[in-house]
Amino acid sequence: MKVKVFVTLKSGVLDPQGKAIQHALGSLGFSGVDEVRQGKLIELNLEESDPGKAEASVRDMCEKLLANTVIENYRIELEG
Amino acid sequence: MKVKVFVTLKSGVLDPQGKAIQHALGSLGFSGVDEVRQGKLIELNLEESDPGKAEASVRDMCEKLLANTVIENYRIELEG
Amino acid sequence: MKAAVIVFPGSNCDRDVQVALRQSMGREPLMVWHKDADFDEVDLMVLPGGFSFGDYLRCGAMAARSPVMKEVVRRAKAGVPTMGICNGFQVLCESGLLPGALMRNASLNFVCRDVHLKVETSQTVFTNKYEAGQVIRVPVAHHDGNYFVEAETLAAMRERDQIAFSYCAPDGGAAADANPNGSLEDIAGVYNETKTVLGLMPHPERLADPLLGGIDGRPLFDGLVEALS
Amino acid sequence: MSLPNEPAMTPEIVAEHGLSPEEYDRVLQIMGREPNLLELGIFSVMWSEHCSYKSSKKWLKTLPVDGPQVIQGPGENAGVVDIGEGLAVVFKIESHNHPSFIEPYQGAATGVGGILRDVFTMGARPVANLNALRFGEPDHPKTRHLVAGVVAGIGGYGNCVGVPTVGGEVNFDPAYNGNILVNAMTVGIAPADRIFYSKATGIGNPVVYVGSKTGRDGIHGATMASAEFDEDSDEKRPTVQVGDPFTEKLLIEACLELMATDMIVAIQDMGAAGLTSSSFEMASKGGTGVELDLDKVPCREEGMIPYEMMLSESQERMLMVLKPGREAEAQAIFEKWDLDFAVIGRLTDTGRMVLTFGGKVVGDLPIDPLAEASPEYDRPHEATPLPPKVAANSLPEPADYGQALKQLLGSPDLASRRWVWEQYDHMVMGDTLGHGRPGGDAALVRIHNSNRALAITTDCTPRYCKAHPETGGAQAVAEAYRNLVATGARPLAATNNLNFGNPQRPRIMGQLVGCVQGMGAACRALDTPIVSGNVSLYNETNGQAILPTPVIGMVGLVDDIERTCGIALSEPGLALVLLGE
Ligand SMILES: Nc1ncnc2c1ncn2[C@@H]1O[C@H](COP(=O)(O)OP(=O)(O)O)[C@@H](O)[C@H]1O
Repeated sequence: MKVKVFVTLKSGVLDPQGKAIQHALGSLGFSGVDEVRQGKLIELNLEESDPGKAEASVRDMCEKLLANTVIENYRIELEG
Repeated sequence: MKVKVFVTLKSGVLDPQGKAIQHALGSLGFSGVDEVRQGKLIELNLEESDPGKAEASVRDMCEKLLANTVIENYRIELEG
Repeated sequence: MKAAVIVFPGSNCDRDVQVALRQSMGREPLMVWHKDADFDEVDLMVLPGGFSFGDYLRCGAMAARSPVMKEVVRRAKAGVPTMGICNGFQVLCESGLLPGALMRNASLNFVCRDVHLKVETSQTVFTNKYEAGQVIRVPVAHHDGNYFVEAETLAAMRERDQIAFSYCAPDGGAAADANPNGSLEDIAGVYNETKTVLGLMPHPERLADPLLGGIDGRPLFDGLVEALS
Repeated sequence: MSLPNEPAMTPEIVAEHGLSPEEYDRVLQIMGREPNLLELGIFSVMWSEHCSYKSSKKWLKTLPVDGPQVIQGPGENAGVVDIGEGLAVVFKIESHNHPSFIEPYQGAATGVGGILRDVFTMGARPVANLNALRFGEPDHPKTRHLVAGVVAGIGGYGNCVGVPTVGGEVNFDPAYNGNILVNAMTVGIAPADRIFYSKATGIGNPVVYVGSKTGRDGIHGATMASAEFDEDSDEKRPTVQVGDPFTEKLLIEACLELMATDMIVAIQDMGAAGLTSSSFEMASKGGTGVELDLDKVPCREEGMIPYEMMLSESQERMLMVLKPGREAEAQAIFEKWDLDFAVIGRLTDTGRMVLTFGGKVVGDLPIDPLAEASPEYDRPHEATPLPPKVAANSLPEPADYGQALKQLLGSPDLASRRWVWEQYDHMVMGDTLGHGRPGGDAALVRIHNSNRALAITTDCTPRYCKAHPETGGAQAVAEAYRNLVATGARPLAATNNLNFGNPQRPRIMGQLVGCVQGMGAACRALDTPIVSGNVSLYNETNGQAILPTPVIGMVGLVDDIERTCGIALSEPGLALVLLGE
């Protein structure tokens, strides 16, 4: 089963990369852009085919490694 | 309008980060995980409210800055 | 005094800190490979700089979950003095021994240069050879040294004197270009609540030999030896 | 020997592989039959300018390469020079120009990775990196992006691997608008009596692949590095190689650990043209044949075909010949470092390279005839005449010297390079001397655990080379020499990177010939042999060539680190003395 994990910074946590992108977009002449935030997208393939078990296992991976829950949130998407 | 941009490595391009994550998940005892790839998720807010124009402008941002089209693909998602 | 340097795949300042420890201790520190969780009793544990696991995913994330770190955390919690330099600081934050996180530098660039640091307190095993308020010159070399912690935690940390070093101008004052990475309130290093765990981005081991351009980092190692022997 | 589903050989396919009709005739002669696509691919990379030096070989032979201090001159992965006390310094410079223009971060990063491998392949621990960079005009639309990407890529790789980047140079000129130059140099230190070479010997000995898996990276990079760009190069973007400095760091440690044993017979990194050039060169040097079972090659992707495996330029890979029966011991070392290890073949006495896949022979080529018949050209060359002397008093005197000085200091070629070298970790390993940090004449790197040091610099002034190649070539050597001497070092030997335009144009070929002659003369006069080097030709776009840029990297020895000097005017009241004419 294909799984996508989205890891984003918690609101309130400074995002130097987002800020730099926003600034760079401005210098490139793109106006009316704000609240730029950069996160991660981690895609993986699981042998597990039971959606419940897959989700639980990926949640565990997020807590243990994929996200730093002090500063990041995560969201899991299972695909067919 | 809120926009999400997903930037992923083209298939066939080496992904050292994905490789390392896969290895680390293995050492943490998660089995049956493969094809781990790491990409970027960029969220932004656009003043533009016309979906067609918004998409065109974000596409332009991707080509010019957000993605490195030599090695990366991108996908745009507009939200209500 | 016995010291251990914890070596992860991708650590690359392990030898540098080994040299500095040897110089101050007069004997070899123990070099501990990350797969070897069962190492001798020591008086000091040092997590060196470098790029453990390539700094992939997040700096220090994978090292923090390696077998040896369970043991390091256990001993650190039991009171064994523990110091993380640069990547080691990132590992200590990722493993929960220190509060906060190290984000990408505000410039987004790697930065390698000498900076000036204010020693905030001399009442620790790490800083007893410095004066509180003393300004020292030590190099930084990192891509992710932008310290962040939530306001509430920071207030509590200030309350308990948990800030170890702050970036400052050569005269100890504030200056726009003194902070090399955009870190919150110019924080360069922090302690845990009991001040037995120190994490810092600058590299004191790189300026502990006059030929390398200065010796302001040396008192940190000499002080540790004196306090822990 | 043709494979199923394979297109028949056509002049177009031959041309796509960068071989001229005359060269293809020679292929037919050597093979005694039509080659299949895999074999043609192998010829094409082995005979590419990049691997064969076909235009420059004749002139490179004129350089001085010997001296009592030289342990190994050009021809191996890197040059080796004796520095006494049982140690040797190992160094080389190499270009990654074309890839860096297409993808500046990865191009520059993998350039650093490649030159590091050239040096640790010889048994040396890398102790310093340098670079020589050339970009187009500062306000050309591409320049900013290229500078930022290249500098970040060099830092990204070197910093992670933990080798200090201690020096280099950066120039700007419109002639580089369409062809930037990224030359990277690595210096390493090895025990003088434990240098490793690429000569494969011992019939039956196992051929072993270590490092990362093979993917479809940069297939045909070596041929690309030997072709001019045109308008659609941007479109034809080949798969770019991505570097993995973390794996390289592990590979350095694993190889040095293995080298401390006596298991290795020969070793070579898989650089441009990967498995093809490494296996070919090793067998050719040892006068053996080689049999490779391509089913054993660790692959990153499914369904890879022999053509892709042999031509892939995936990074962080090495090929070794081990002593028989030592495979398991060696494997344990690589497993400790989590690296791939596979026995993929063995040496034979047939003098041929035989490739099998799926149990069938898919390629069979003679080694010596292919290597010996590698083309060598005496291309027509036209000398650049010595320009007329310009009398200093024929130029107007500046109205305001202060203003003139400011203008000079602010010019792109003279402005401070701090922005560049602050992105490089120039202190890791703890041996960069305080006044040998970037910003001075040469870098000073202490030989670990001793009171001696290496002084290292890279230099070239392309506008001199353009005005008069011979003088410019000599000047680059002289400047490097002066930079070393100024720190208190005794120069030992040099490496060089010859960057030029299209050698099929006599004017450009004349620049190459002139620069090499000037370089050679200066090296002879200064007793500083050239022990390694690299050639990068076809640096031109739509007929606009770069300035002739023969970069010199030079290494010297300091006997007492207490007796070195930097450039800082460290206190008031010191006297300033002008030496020389
Ligand atoms: N690309 C680079 N990488 C590292 N150091 C550099 C680079 N470019 C310049 N430097 C350093 O900046 C200093 C000044 O460079 P440059 O102006 O080229 O000096 P010089 O003409 O004396 O060689 C030198 O110490 C050089 O090593």
